[in-house]
Amino acid sequence: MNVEIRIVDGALARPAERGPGCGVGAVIAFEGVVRGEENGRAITGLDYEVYEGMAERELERLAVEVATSHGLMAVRVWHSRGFVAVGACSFRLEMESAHRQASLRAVAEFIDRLKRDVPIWKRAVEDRADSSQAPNRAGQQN
Amino acid sequence: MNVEIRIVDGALARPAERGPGCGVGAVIAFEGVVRGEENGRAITGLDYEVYEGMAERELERLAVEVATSHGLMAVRVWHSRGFVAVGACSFRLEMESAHRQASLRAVAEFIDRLKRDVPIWKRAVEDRADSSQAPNRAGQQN
Amino acid sequence: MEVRVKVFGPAVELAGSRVVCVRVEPGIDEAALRNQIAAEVPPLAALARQGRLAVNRAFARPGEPIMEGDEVALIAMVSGG
Amino acid sequence: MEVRVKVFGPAVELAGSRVVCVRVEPGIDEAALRNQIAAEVPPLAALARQGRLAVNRAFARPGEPIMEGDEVALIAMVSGG
Repeated sequence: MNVEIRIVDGALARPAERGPGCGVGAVIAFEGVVRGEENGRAITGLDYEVYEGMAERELERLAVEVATSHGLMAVRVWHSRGFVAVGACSFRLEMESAHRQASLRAVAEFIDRLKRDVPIWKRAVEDRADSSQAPNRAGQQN
Repeated sequence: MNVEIRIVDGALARPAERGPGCGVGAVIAFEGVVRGEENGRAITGLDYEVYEGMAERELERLAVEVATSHGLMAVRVWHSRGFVAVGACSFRLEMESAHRQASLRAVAEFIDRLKRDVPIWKRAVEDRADSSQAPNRAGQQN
Repeated sequence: MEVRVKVFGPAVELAGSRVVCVRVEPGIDEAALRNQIAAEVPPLAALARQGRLAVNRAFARPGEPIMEGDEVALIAMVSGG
Repeated sequence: MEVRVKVFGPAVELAGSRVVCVRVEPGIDEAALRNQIAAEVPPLAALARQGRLAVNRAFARPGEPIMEGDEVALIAMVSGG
Protein backbone atom coordinates (compact mmCIF):
# COMPACT_ATOMS: atom_id res chain seq x y z
CA MET A 1 0.00 0.00 0.00
CA ASN A 2 1.28 3.41 -1.00
CA VAL A 3 0.30 6.46 1.08
CA GLU A 4 1.41 10.00 0.31
CA ILE A 5 0.39 13.19 2.10
CA ARG A 6 1.28 16.68 0.90
CA ILE A 7 0.29 20.00 2.43
CA VAL A 8 1.29 22.74 0.01
CA ASP A 9 1.18 26.52 0.08
CA GLY A 10 -1.64 27.86 -2.07
CA ALA A 11 -3.49 26.19 -4.93
CA LEU A 12 -2.61 22.70 -6.08
CA ALA A 13 -1.13 22.02 -9.48
CA ARG A 14 -2.13 18.96 -11.44
CA PRO A 15 0.11 16.05 -10.40
CA ALA A 16 2.45 14.44 -12.88
CA GLU A 17 1.27 11.52 -14.95
CA ARG A 18 2.20 8.11 -13.61
CA GLY A 19 1.44 4.49 -14.30
CA PRO A 20 -0.75 2.70 -11.79
CA GLY A 21 0.69 -0.26 -9.97
CA CYS A 22 -0.01 -3.87 -10.84
CA GLY A 23 -3.52 -5.11 -10.11
CA VAL A 24 -5.05 -1.65 -10.10
CA GLY A 25 -8.34 -1.57 -12.01
CA ALA A 26 -9.82 1.70 -10.78
CA VAL A 27 -8.26 5.09 -10.13
CA ILE A 28 -10.37 7.87 -8.68
CA ALA A 29 -9.24 11.44 -8.35
CA PHE A 30 -11.37 13.84 -6.36
CA GLU A 31 -10.64 17.56 -6.52
CA GLY A 32 -12.17 20.15 -4.26
CA VAL A 33 -12.41 23.49 -6.02
CA VAL A 34 -13.03 26.83 -4.27
CA ARG A 35 -16.51 28.09 -5.13
CA GLY A 36 -17.35 31.76 -5.65
CA GLU A 37 -19.65 32.03 -2.67
CA GLU A 38 -19.67 31.00 0.97
CA ASN A 39 -22.93 31.09 2.92
CA GLY A 40 -24.54 33.08 0.11
CA ARG A 41 -21.88 35.83 0.00
CA ALA A 42 -19.48 36.37 -2.90
CA ILE A 43 -15.87 35.61 -2.00
CA THR A 44 -12.53 35.88 -3.76
CA GLY A 45 -11.07 32.77 -2.19
CA LEU A 46 -10.51 30.73 0.94
CA ASP A 47 -7.65 30.95 3.38
CA TYR A 48 -6.70 27.59 4.92
CA GLU A 49 -5.19 27.42 8.39
CA VAL A 50 -3.36 24.20 9.20
CA TYR A 51 -2.32 22.96 12.64
CA GLU A 52 1.21 22.17 11.52
CA GLY A 53 2.50 18.81 12.62
CA MET A 54 -0.90 17.48 13.63
CA ALA A 55 -2.77 17.89 10.33
CA GLU A 56 -0.25 15.82 8.35
CA ARG A 57 -0.28 13.16 11.05
CA GLU A 58 -4.08 12.93 11.09
CA LEU A 59 -4.22 12.83 7.29
CA GLU A 60 -1.73 10.00 7.23
CA ARG A 61 -3.52 8.06 9.96
CA LEU A 62 -6.82 8.52 8.10
CA ALA A 63 -5.28 7.47 4.78
CA VAL A 64 -3.80 4.31 6.26
CA GLU A 65 -7.04 3.39 8.06
CA VAL A 66 -9.22 3.94 5.00
CA ALA A 67 -6.77 2.16 2.70
CA THR A 68 -6.64 -0.83 5.03
CA SER A 69 -10.35 -1.13 5.64
CA HIS A 70 -11.22 -0.81 1.92
CA GLY A 71 -8.26 -2.82 0.61
CA LEU A 72 -6.87 0.05 -1.47
CA MET A 73 -3.55 -0.14 -3.26
CA ALA A 74 -2.73 3.55 -3.01
CA VAL A 75 -3.94 6.76 -1.41
CA ARG A 76 -2.49 10.17 -2.24
CA VAL A 77 -3.63 13.35 -0.55
CA TRP A 78 -2.81 16.97 -1.29
CA HIS A 79 -4.24 19.84 0.78
CA SER A 80 -3.64 23.55 0.48
CA ARG A 81 -2.40 25.84 3.20
CA GLY A 82 -2.98 29.61 2.93
CA PHE A 83 -4.92 31.46 0.25
CA VAL A 84 -6.58 29.68 -2.68
CA ALA A 85 -8.51 31.77 -5.21
CA VAL A 86 -11.99 30.95 -6.46
CA GLY A 87 -11.82 28.33 -9.23
CA ALA A 88 -8.54 26.85 -8.02
CA CYS A 89 -8.10 23.46 -6.38
CA SER A 90 -7.42 23.23 -2.65
CA PHE A 91 -7.76 19.51 -2.08
CA ARG A 92 -6.93 16.49 -4.20
CA LEU A 93 -7.44 12.87 -3.22
CA GLU A 94 -6.39 9.93 -5.37
CA MET A 95 -7.22 6.33 -4.63
CA GLU A 96 -6.36 3.14 -6.46
CA SER A 97 -8.05 -0.21 -6.02
CA ALA A 98 -8.65 -3.43 -7.89
CA HIS A 99 -12.35 -2.65 -8.38
CA ARG A 100 -14.28 0.60 -8.48
CA GLN A 101 -16.61 0.01 -5.52
CA ALA A 102 -13.79 0.09 -2.97
CA SER A 103 -12.39 3.39 -4.19
CA LEU A 104 -15.78 5.03 -4.52
CA ARG A 105 -16.76 4.17 -0.95
CA ALA A 106 -13.33 5.09 0.34
CA VAL A 107 -13.40 8.55 -1.27
CA ALA A 108 -16.72 9.35 0.41
CA GLU A 109 -15.56 8.06 3.79
CA PHE A 110 -12.20 9.82 3.62
CA ILE A 111 -13.73 13.24 2.94
CA ASP A 112 -16.37 12.87 5.66
CA ARG A 113 -13.69 11.97 8.20
CA LEU A 114 -11.30 14.66 6.95
CA LYS A 115 -13.86 17.33 7.73
CA ARG A 116 -14.44 15.92 11.20
CA ASP A 117 -10.95 14.93 12.30
CA VAL A 118 -8.23 16.80 10.46
CA PRO A 119 -7.25 20.15 12.01
CA ILE A 120 -7.51 22.38 8.97
CA TRP A 121 -9.80 25.41 9.00
CA LYS A 122 -10.94 27.57 6.14
CA ARG A 123 -11.80 31.25 6.26
CA ALA A 124 -13.70 33.04 3.51
CA VAL A 125 -11.83 35.98 2.00
CA GLU A 126 -14.17 38.58 0.58
CA ASP A 127 -11.80 41.09 -0.99
CA ARG A 128 -8.42 40.88 -2.62
CA ALA A 129 -6.72 43.34 -0.28
CA ASP A 130 -7.49 41.01 2.60
CA SER A 131 -6.04 38.01 0.77
CA SER A 132 -2.88 39.70 -0.50
CA GLN A 133 -1.99 40.91 2.98
CA ALA A 134 -1.30 37.45 4.32
CA PRO A 135 -1.56 34.87 1.58
CA ASN A 136 0.11 32.06 3.48
CA ARG A 137 -0.52 32.84 7.13
CA ALA A 138 -4.14 31.99 7.56
CA GLY A 139 -6.14 33.73 10.22
CA GLN A 140 -3.28 35.72 11.73
CA GLN A 141 -5.00 39.00 11.01
CA ASN A 142 -8.45 37.96 12.30
CA MET B 1 -24.68 21.48 -18.54
CA ASN B 2 -21.71 20.32 -20.56
CA VAL B 3 -21.71 16.77 -21.95
CA GLU B 4 -18.88 15.31 -24.01
CA ILE B 5 -18.55 11.75 -25.29
CA ARG B 6 -15.43 10.37 -26.97
CA ILE B 7 -14.81 6.85 -28.21
CA VAL B 8 -11.16 6.57 -29.14
CA ASP B 9 -9.01 3.88 -30.69
CA GLY B 10 -6.83 2.18 -28.09
CA ALA B 11 -5.73 3.44 -24.70
CA LEU B 12 -6.76 6.84 -23.44
CA ALA B 13 -4.25 9.61 -22.90
CA ARG B 14 -4.55 11.93 -19.96
CA PRO B 15 -6.81 14.84 -20.93
CA ALA B 16 -5.50 18.36 -21.07
CA GLU B 17 -5.69 20.52 -17.98
CA ARG B 18 -8.64 22.89 -17.90
CA GLY B 19 -10.34 25.24 -15.51
CA PRO B 20 -13.66 24.14 -14.05
CA GLY B 21 -16.71 26.25 -14.72
CA CYS B 22 -18.24 28.72 -12.33
CA GLY B 23 -19.97 27.25 -9.29
CA VAL B 24 -18.11 23.95 -9.50
CA GLY B 25 -16.90 22.78 -6.09
CA ALA B 26 -16.14 19.13 -6.80
CA VAL B 27 -14.50 17.43 -9.76
CA ILE B 28 -14.26 13.65 -9.85
CA ALA B 29 -12.31 11.72 -12.41
CA PHE B 30 -12.74 7.97 -12.55
CA GLU B 31 -10.34 5.89 -14.64
CA GLY B 32 -10.80 2.25 -15.48
CA VAL B 33 -7.46 0.53 -15.94
CA VAL B 34 -6.98 -2.86 -17.59
CA ARG B 35 -5.95 -5.42 -14.97
CA GLY B 36 -3.48 -8.22 -15.64
CA GLU B 37 -5.98 -11.02 -15.17
CA GLU B 38 -9.50 -11.85 -16.24
CA ASN B 39 -11.39 -14.64 -14.49
CA GLY B 40 -8.16 -15.78 -12.85
CA ARG B 41 -6.16 -16.07 -16.08
CA ALA B 42 -3.25 -13.83 -17.02
CA ILE B 43 -3.97 -11.57 -19.97
CA THR B 44 -2.02 -9.03 -22.01
CA GLY B 45 -4.95 -6.71 -22.56
CA LEU B 46 -8.58 -6.27 -23.46
CA ASP B 47 -10.08 -5.78 -26.89
CA TYR B 48 -13.18 -3.55 -26.88
CA GLU B 49 -15.87 -4.00 -29.49
CA VAL B 50 -18.21 -1.05 -29.93
CA TYR B 51 -21.57 -1.02 -31.71
CA GLU B 52 -20.74 2.07 -33.73
CA GLY B 53 -23.45 4.69 -33.79
CA MET B 54 -25.43 3.18 -30.96
CA ALA B 55 -22.76 3.18 -28.23
CA GLU B 56 -22.10 6.93 -28.53
CA ARG B 57 -25.83 7.62 -28.53
CA GLU B 58 -26.43 5.52 -25.41
CA LEU B 59 -23.46 7.10 -23.63
CA GLU B 60 -24.79 10.55 -24.42
CA ARG B 61 -28.32 9.69 -23.32
CA LEU B 62 -26.94 8.22 -20.09
CA ALA B 63 -24.71 11.25 -19.47
CA VAL B 64 -27.59 13.68 -19.95
CA GLU B 65 -29.94 11.65 -17.73
CA VAL B 66 -27.42 11.27 -14.92
CA ALA B 67 -26.32 14.92 -15.16
CA THR B 68 -29.94 16.08 -14.99
CA SER B 69 -31.02 13.83 -12.14
CA HIS B 70 -27.96 14.68 -10.01
CA GLY B 71 -27.75 18.36 -10.97
CA LEU B 72 -24.24 18.07 -12.41
CA MET B 73 -22.53 20.90 -14.24
CA ALA B 74 -20.47 18.73 -16.56
CA VAL B 75 -20.00 15.12 -17.61
CA ARG B 76 -17.18 13.98 -19.86
CA VAL B 77 -16.80 10.39 -21.01
CA TRP B 78 -13.99 8.69 -22.89
CA HIS B 79 -14.13 5.00 -23.81
CA SER B 80 -11.63 2.93 -25.73
CA ARG B 81 -12.34 0.90 -28.86
CA GLY B 82 -9.96 -1.92 -29.85
CA PHE B 83 -6.96 -3.21 -27.95
CA VAL B 84 -5.85 -1.72 -24.64
CA ALA B 85 -2.82 -3.22 -22.90
CA VAL B 86 -2.68 -4.17 -19.23
CA GLY B 87 -1.98 -1.08 -17.09
CA ALA B 88 -3.44 1.35 -19.61
CA CYS B 89 -6.69 3.26 -19.24
CA SER B 90 -9.74 2.23 -21.26
CA PHE B 91 -12.44 4.38 -19.64
CA ARG B 92 -12.41 7.83 -18.15
CA LEU B 93 -15.38 9.62 -16.62
CA GLU B 94 -15.25 13.17 -15.31
CA MET B 95 -18.05 14.86 -13.44
CA GLU B 96 -18.36 18.34 -12.01
CA SER B 97 -20.88 19.48 -9.44
CA ALA B 98 -21.34 22.13 -6.80
CA HIS B 99 -20.91 19.62 -3.96
CA ARG B 100 -19.16 16.29 -3.75
CA GLN B 101 -22.14 14.09 -2.87
CA ALA B 102 -23.82 14.61 -6.25
CA SER B 103 -20.73 13.67 -8.25
CA LEU B 104 -19.89 10.66 -6.08
CA ARG B 105 -23.37 9.20 -6.46
CA ALA B 106 -23.47 10.03 -10.14
CA VAL B 107 -20.16 8.28 -10.86
CA ALA B 108 -21.41 5.06 -9.25
CA GLU B 109 -24.75 5.22 -11.06
CA PHE B 110 -23.19 6.04 -14.42
CA ILE B 111 -20.82 3.06 -14.37
CA ASP B 112 -23.52 0.62 -13.24
CA ARG B 113 -25.79 1.76 -16.08
CA LEU B 114 -22.93 1.82 -18.59
CA LYS B 115 -22.28 -1.87 -18.00
CA ARG B 116 -25.96 -2.68 -18.41
CA ASP B 117 -27.03 -0.41 -21.26
CA VAL B 118 -24.13 0.67 -23.44
CA PRO B 119 -23.30 -1.71 -26.30
CA ILE B 120 -19.57 -2.12 -25.74
CA TRP B 121 -18.08 -5.57 -25.20
CA LYS B 122 -14.65 -6.53 -23.98
CA ARG B 123 -12.69 -9.62 -24.91
CA ALA B 124 -9.65 -10.83 -22.97
CA VAL B 125 -6.49 -11.11 -25.07
CA GLU B 126 -4.10 -13.69 -23.68
CA ASP B 127 -1.07 -13.37 -25.93
CA ARG B 128 0.54 -10.54 -27.81
CA ALA B 129 0.31 -12.15 -31.25
CA ASP B 130 -3.45 -12.16 -30.91
CA SER B 131 -3.53 -8.49 -29.95
CA SER B 132 -1.09 -7.26 -32.58
CA GLN B 133 -3.04 -8.96 -35.36
CA ALA B 134 -6.04 -6.69 -35.02
CA PRO B 135 -5.34 -3.95 -32.53
CA ASN B 136 -8.28 -1.74 -33.50
CA ARG B 137 -10.84 -4.12 -34.94
CA ALA B 138 -12.26 -5.80 -31.89
CA GLY B 139 -13.67 -9.24 -32.18
CA GLN B 140 -13.36 -9.53 -35.96
CA GLN B 141 -11.11 -12.54 -35.67
CA ASN B 142 -13.24 -14.39 -33.09
CA MET C 1 -39.40 -10.46 -44.78
CA GLU C 2 -35.85 -11.39 -43.84
CA VAL C 3 -34.34 -9.67 -40.81
CA ARG C 4 -30.56 -9.56 -40.53
CA VAL C 5 -29.76 -9.36 -36.81
CA LYS C 6 -26.32 -8.03 -35.88
CA VAL C 7 -24.65 -9.74 -32.93
CA PHE C 8 -21.62 -8.70 -30.87
CA GLY C 9 -19.13 -9.89 -28.31
CA PRO C 10 -19.55 -13.48 -27.07
CA ALA C 11 -22.63 -13.88 -29.29
CA VAL C 12 -20.40 -13.78 -32.39
CA GLU C 13 -18.52 -16.85 -31.29
CA LEU C 14 -21.72 -18.64 -30.27
CA ALA C 15 -23.47 -17.88 -33.55
CA GLY C 16 -20.36 -18.43 -35.68
CA SER C 17 -21.18 -15.20 -37.47
CA ARG C 18 -21.65 -11.46 -36.92
CA VAL C 19 -25.11 -11.52 -38.51
CA VAL C 20 -27.99 -13.93 -37.98
CA CYS C 21 -30.80 -14.10 -40.54
CA VAL C 22 -34.39 -14.98 -39.65
CA ARG C 23 -37.59 -14.89 -41.76
CA VAL C 24 -40.51 -13.19 -40.00
CA GLU C 25 -43.77 -11.40 -40.72
CA PRO C 26 -43.38 -7.61 -41.05
CA GLY C 27 -44.46 -5.88 -37.86
CA ILE C 28 -43.24 -8.66 -35.53
CA ASP C 29 -42.51 -7.23 -32.09
CA GLU C 30 -39.18 -7.39 -30.33
CA ALA C 31 -40.12 -10.14 -27.83
CA ALA C 32 -41.43 -12.40 -30.60
CA LEU C 33 -38.31 -11.80 -32.68
CA ARG C 34 -36.06 -12.68 -29.74
CA ASN C 35 -38.05 -15.90 -29.24
CA GLN C 36 -37.64 -16.72 -32.91
CA ILE C 37 -33.87 -16.14 -32.74
CA ALA C 38 -33.71 -18.41 -29.68
CA ALA C 39 -35.62 -21.13 -31.53
CA GLU C 40 -33.74 -20.92 -34.83
CA VAL C 41 -30.21 -20.38 -33.49
CA PRO C 42 -29.97 -22.62 -30.41
CA PRO C 43 -26.46 -21.50 -29.36
CA LEU C 44 -27.90 -17.98 -28.99
CA ALA C 45 -30.99 -19.07 -27.06
CA ALA C 46 -29.84 -17.89 -23.65
CA LEU C 47 -28.52 -14.51 -24.88
CA ALA C 48 -31.62 -13.94 -27.02
CA ARG C 49 -33.93 -14.57 -24.06
CA GLN C 50 -32.01 -12.39 -21.58
CA GLY C 51 -30.88 -9.71 -24.07
CA ARG C 52 -32.63 -6.82 -25.73
CA LEU C 53 -33.05 -5.84 -29.35
CA ALA C 54 -31.95 -2.52 -30.73
CA VAL C 55 -33.87 -1.17 -33.70
CA ASN C 56 -32.12 1.51 -35.72
CA ARG C 57 -29.49 1.89 -32.99
CA ALA C 58 -31.85 2.48 -30.06
CA PHE C 59 -33.28 -0.07 -27.65
CA ALA C 60 -36.67 -1.31 -28.87
CA ARG C 61 -39.63 -0.39 -26.69
CA PRO C 62 -41.83 -3.31 -25.57
CA GLY C 63 -44.20 -4.18 -28.39
CA GLU C 64 -42.34 -2.05 -30.94
CA PRO C 65 -42.94 -3.50 -34.42
CA ILE C 66 -39.97 -4.30 -36.62
CA MET C 67 -40.35 -3.35 -40.27
CA GLU C 68 -38.55 -4.02 -43.54
CA GLY C 69 -35.29 -2.12 -43.72
CA ASP C 70 -34.86 -1.64 -39.95
CA GLU C 71 -31.35 -2.16 -38.60
CA VAL C 72 -31.75 -4.79 -35.90
CA ALA C 73 -29.16 -5.86 -33.34
CA LEU C 74 -29.18 -8.26 -30.41
CA ILE C 75 -27.70 -6.46 -27.42
CA ALA C 76 -26.78 -8.98 -24.74
CA MET C 77 -24.48 -7.45 -22.15
CA VAL C 78 -22.45 -9.94 -20.22
CA SER C 79 -21.64 -8.74 -16.72
CA GLY C 80 -18.06 -7.68 -16.20
CA GLY C 81 -15.63 -5.60 -14.20
CA MET D 1 0.58 24.55 36.48
CA GLU D 2 -0.33 26.88 33.63
CA VAL D 3 -1.54 25.31 30.37
CA ARG D 4 -1.28 27.34 27.19
CA VAL D 5 -4.04 26.08 24.87
CA LYS D 6 -3.61 26.80 21.18
CA VAL D 7 -6.80 27.71 19.33
CA PHE D 8 -7.49 27.89 15.58
CA GLY D 9 -9.96 29.09 13.00
CA PRO D 10 -13.09 30.80 14.33
CA ALA D 11 -11.91 30.23 17.89
CA VAL D 12 -9.11 32.78 17.38
CA GLU D 13 -11.61 35.53 16.71
CA LEU D 14 -13.83 34.45 19.60
CA ALA D 15 -10.94 34.29 22.06
CA GLY D 16 -9.21 37.39 20.71
CA SER D 17 -5.96 35.43 20.76
CA ARG D 18 -4.26 32.34 19.32
CA VAL D 19 -3.41 31.04 22.79
CA VAL D 20 -5.60 30.78 25.89
CA CYS D 21 -3.96 30.32 29.31
CA VAL D 22 -5.61 28.45 32.19
CA ARG D 23 -4.23 27.41 35.61
CA VAL D 24 -4.97 23.78 36.47
CA GLU D 25 -3.75 20.92 38.65
CA PRO D 26 -1.18 18.68 36.88
CA GLY D 27 -2.87 15.50 35.61
CA ILE D 28 -6.21 17.16 34.83
CA ASP D 29 -8.05 15.13 32.20
CA GLU D 30 -9.16 16.46 28.85
CA ALA D 31 -12.89 16.75 29.68
CA ALA D 32 -12.14 18.70 32.86
CA LEU D 33 -9.77 21.00 31.01
CA ARG D 34 -12.39 21.69 28.35
CA ASN D 35 -14.90 22.52 31.07
CA GLN D 36 -12.42 24.87 32.65
CA ILE D 37 -11.77 26.63 29.32
CA ALA D 38 -15.53 27.00 28.85
CA ALA D 39 -15.86 28.52 32.32
CA GLU D 40 -12.88 30.88 32.12
CA VAL D 41 -13.23 32.02 28.49
CA PRO D 42 -16.99 32.40 27.97
CA PRO D 43 -16.77 33.27 24.22
CA LEU D 44 -15.17 29.81 23.73
CA ALA D 45 -17.71 27.94 25.84
CA ALA D 46 -19.62 26.35 22.95
CA LEU D 47 -16.50 25.33 21.01
CA ALA D 48 -14.80 24.01 24.15
CA ARG D 49 -17.81 21.84 24.99
CA GLN D 50 -18.28 20.41 21.49
CA GLY D 51 -14.61 20.30 20.51
CA ARG D 52 -11.76 17.97 21.42
CA LEU D 53 -8.32 18.56 22.86
CA ALA D 54 -5.15 17.51 21.17
CA VAL D 55 -2.19 16.71 23.41
CA ASN D 56 1.20 16.74 21.73
CA ARG D 57 -0.47 16.86 18.30
CA ALA D 58 -2.73 13.84 18.71
CA PHE D 59 -6.34 13.75 19.90
CA ALA D 60 -6.48 13.13 23.65
CA ARG D 61 -8.02 9.83 24.70
CA PRO D 62 -10.88 10.07 27.23
CA GLY D 63 -9.41 10.46 30.69
CA GLU D 64 -5.90 11.16 29.39
CA PRO D 65 -4.03 13.30 31.96
CA ILE D 66 -2.39 16.53 30.85
CA MET D 67 1.04 17.19 32.31
CA GLU D 68 3.46 20.09 32.55
CA GLY D 69 5.10 20.78 29.19
CA ASP D 70 2.43 19.10 27.05
CA GLU D 71 1.44 20.95 23.88
CA VAL D 72 -2.32 21.38 24.18
CA ALA D 73 -4.71 22.57 21.46
CA LEU D 74 -8.46 22.96 21.25
CA ILE D 75 -9.64 21.33 18.02
CA ALA D 76 -13.15 22.47 17.23
CA MET D 77 -14.06 21.69 13.64
CA VAL D 78 -16.87 23.78 12.25
CA SER D 79 -18.86 21.96 9.63
CA GLY D 80 -18.27 23.12 6.11
CA GLY D 81 -18.36 22.24 2.43
